[in-house]
Amino acid sequence: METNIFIQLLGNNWIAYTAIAVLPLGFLLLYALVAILAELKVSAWMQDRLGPMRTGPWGILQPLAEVVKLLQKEDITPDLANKVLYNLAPYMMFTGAYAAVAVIPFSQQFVPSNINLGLFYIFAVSAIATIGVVMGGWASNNKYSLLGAMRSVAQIISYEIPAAMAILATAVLASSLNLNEINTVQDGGIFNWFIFGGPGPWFKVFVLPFTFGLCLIYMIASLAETNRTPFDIPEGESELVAGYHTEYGGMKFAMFFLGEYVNMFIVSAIMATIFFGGWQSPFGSSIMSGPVWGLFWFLAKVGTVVFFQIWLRWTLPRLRVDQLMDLGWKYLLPMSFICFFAIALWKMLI
Amino acid sequence: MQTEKIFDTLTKKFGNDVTPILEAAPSEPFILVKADKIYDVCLFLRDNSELDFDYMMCLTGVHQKPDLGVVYHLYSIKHKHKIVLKTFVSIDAPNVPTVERIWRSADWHEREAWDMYGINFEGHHNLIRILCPYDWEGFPLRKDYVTPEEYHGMRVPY
Amino acid sequence: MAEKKTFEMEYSKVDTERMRLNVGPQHPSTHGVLRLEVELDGEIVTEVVPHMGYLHRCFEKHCEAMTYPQCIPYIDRLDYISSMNNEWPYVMGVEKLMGIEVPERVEYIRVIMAELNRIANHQIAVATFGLDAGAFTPFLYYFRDREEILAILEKASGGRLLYNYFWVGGLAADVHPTFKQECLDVIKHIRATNAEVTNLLIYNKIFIDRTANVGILPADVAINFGCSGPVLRGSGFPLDLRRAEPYSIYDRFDFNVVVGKGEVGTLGDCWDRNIVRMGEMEESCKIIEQAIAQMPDTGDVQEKLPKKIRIPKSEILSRAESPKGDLGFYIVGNGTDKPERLRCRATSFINLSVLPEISKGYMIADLILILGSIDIVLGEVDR
Amino acid sequence: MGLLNKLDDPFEGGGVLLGTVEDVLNWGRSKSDWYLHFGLACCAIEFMAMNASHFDFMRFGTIPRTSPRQADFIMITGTVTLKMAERIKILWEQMAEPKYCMSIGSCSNSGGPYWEHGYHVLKGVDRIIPVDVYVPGCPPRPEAMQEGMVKLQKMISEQAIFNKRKRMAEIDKQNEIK
Repeated sequence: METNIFIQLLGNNWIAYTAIAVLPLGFLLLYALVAILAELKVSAWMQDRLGPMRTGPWGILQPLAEVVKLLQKEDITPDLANKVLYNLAPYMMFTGAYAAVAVIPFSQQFVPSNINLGLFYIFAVSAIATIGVVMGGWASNNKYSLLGAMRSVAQIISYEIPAAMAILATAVLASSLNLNEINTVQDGGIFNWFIFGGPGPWFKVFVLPFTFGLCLIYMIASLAETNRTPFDIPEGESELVAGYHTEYGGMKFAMFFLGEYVNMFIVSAIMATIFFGGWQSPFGSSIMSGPVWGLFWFLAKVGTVVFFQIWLRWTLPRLRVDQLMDLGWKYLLPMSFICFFAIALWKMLI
Repeated sequence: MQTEKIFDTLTKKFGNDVTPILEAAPSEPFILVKADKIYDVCLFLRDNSELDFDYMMCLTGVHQKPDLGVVYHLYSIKHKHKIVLKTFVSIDAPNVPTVERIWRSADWHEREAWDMYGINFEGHHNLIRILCPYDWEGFPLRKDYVTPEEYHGMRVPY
Repeated sequence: MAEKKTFEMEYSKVDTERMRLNVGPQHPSTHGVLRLEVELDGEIVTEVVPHMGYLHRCFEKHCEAMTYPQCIPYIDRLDYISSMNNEWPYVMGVEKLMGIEVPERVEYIRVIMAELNRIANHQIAVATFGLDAGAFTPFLYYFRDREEILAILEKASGGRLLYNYFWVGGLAADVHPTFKQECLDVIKHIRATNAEVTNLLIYNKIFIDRTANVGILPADVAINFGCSGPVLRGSGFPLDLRRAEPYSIYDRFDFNVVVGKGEVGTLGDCWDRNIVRMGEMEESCKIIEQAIAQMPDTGDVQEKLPKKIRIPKSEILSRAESPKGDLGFYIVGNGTDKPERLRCRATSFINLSVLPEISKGYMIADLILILGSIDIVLGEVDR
Repeated sequence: MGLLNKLDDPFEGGGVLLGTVEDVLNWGRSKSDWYLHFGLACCAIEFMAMNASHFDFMRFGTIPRTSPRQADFIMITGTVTLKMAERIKILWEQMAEPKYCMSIGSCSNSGGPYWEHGYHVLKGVDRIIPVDVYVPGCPPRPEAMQEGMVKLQKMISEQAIFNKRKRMAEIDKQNEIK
């Protein structure tokens, strides 16, 4: 079945493909603006403040002002930096994040690229962002940047494994790596989502703790992968000034910033897709479902997860680098193995 | 222990090297020590079990014309008594033995006294400037100090 | 066994380089303009060399050129977070040298002001310590409450931060009529926020993991380094000048000397130093309550003084317990109206000297926390 | 301002369109000011208080940045000593154009109470870097700092981008006549 509305409408030609490529880009830029505003406003409300108030009504134009400002900033390349890598790194980071959008099912009628190896593809391309971080940190020729980049790589690689286990478990439940397929399987209301064990008979309650645990593990791992508090040690302000992007300013810094927020979107989208039914309506396939409702549900779920990430950021202290590794390797990894094993067993039994 | 008694113990031990000066209140009584004996006196004060001065409150450099001096304020946490030692050296050869090995807190105090008065603490492991820049000239708290006109191309006076 | 040995030998051949990192003077968590030269082996700190003097404002030189009352504003600017507590030992020393007694009402107001200021100081200390650990929100909670304390101090003295309120022989001005009630109100808020922060931050698992067993300072080392205040009491040694040598009217109040107990880690770690500050806020609240109950409603706030304050040829080391610890002023008079020598026994300066000793072998993230737990103010370190 | 300086002459005459573009660019710069997270002395504490909930500096669209590369303006909050002055100059040079400077407090304006005997105090930060806004006070109240911020935003929003030299020449002319 063709799942892409543009190909249905415009036919299988280059106009359709351009639209498919550009639309998510536009959406991501818009999303980044909203997310930045949300970050500013949510943090402010949590801290008894108002947040930006003077740029447009209630400061809603604030992100726009930031963009206009960043466009005008001088383009600095430090004298001792490795010029090629230094200039390439921010775009690398954004490219990695943007490429991952290709397989995200926004709605049942809009999956930019409905490939069968969707989950696998996401893991492959999201690693590109890591390379961008290392390139930036190393090429800046700054000790803080280097430390931040090293920490970031160690962290992302360590947490990739529990995250992958969590995702694979859902692939086992859905018997597919295609993200749209995974979504389709979770049809039929909130209790058929994979966080509640997916569709199945009543005795799926036995598998429920494991799917729930996997969701938690993925949540934690995704925080670490996007360098959010409590795992923001690569850019921990109090230690490493600004971490790997210490030497970046102006538009290049904006690209890093954008890359980070898009990464947040990607992990939240994956989470929404594989655990919370993606574009599926929580009331089953008959009530409030359809392509537009699907988009709404998907974005609502992603928004909730992003909000949760922002919430955590302004609540928790930061971990130390060795404690972070401890958590990743000694707790999350064994637990994800156990959960994965239990789910595989369950899938074999029914 | 009473201040007089501490002074007695010290005079018995060190004889002419120390001179107790009991001033009328409110000024605190102090004991004048010859500069080259200050290490021995301090070590005795710390290690004698009856005196037991384990806490150095303050080490101050002073410039009372014409001499430079060092004032030691010591305190015993166990016995709750205190004592003030003073030593004076000539401004031409301001050499005082370090007490850094007796109380670690003396380390930075002595560096500060060197920085501000140019008192040379013999035997200090790292006697460099602490507050002023490392290439600063002159000793600011001496009474005859003249503010420099310029430092690294920046005008200093208002 | 043999295999393992060869591996170790191979590993030891790996050439690793130590990195010298410059932390500061512009760094978000050096609490000002301290510069730390850190030698790193990977993430492990092998050596710390503090360089200070980036805020050396020639305090002692100024005081030699100022009359005794003129010195007080400069003293405010030493430890600019707890100005009231700074003024106190100086004013007390000058009063002792002049041989004057201040009225009882003045003593009570001084105690209340100093304790309020102590709370404000500890709030900043705990808040910035949380900030160093990455927790941003408690910082703002404390600053919100601090504004209320500052409002009281401002009403009395006219300044939000630097007060010039304790004068020789009394106070700059009498307190406002609603002073007592406002103090009692603010204490309620302080206690509520403290309870909230205790839940949100102090017993947070991540926070305990970060701060317990980090930067352990044994009591004997602390004494040898001359440490005082929460740094020394965090190591379990109950030296508090308010109790050890009661000055002013502190012998009239019932309060505890809070010491670290090694509750969640080793005695004398960062968490202990921090919890001492939390405990002292509560004790200060108690002292304020008692002082308000005992304080006479009317009375003079300024003793009769000669027109020019002169101090005879005499000297004193006047000490008081500031929030950072044992703060002393060595005042030497020479018969004129200007001091011959005024030396500040700066608590932060002495407490900071212990940093290289206790931060070796920890990670760079811990170094920042250890520095935060010592609670230095650069104005006092560099003077 | 890098690229924009090259636009100086081709757009001679300006006109409505360029005026509007200039307004938008100025609006962006004035409403989004990231400051360098940097404190020197007493004023830094009031500065912290201003950042906190009660005064909420972020209302003006400011965000603290810890790296000078990302900062738009620097606030010199406190006494500048000779030892620190060289570092401040380096920080200023590391910041990307367009950049602004606010001098907070008497000490950084003129040396403040340390003007007379301060052998180690720089009497005014404007001896080493250009200052846009001076805020007096020792320390200034948070409201005063916010007033300084408003002044800075006003200054930025009236800046000339296009035909800069021409306009500056006009201003010079006017001053000459006076």
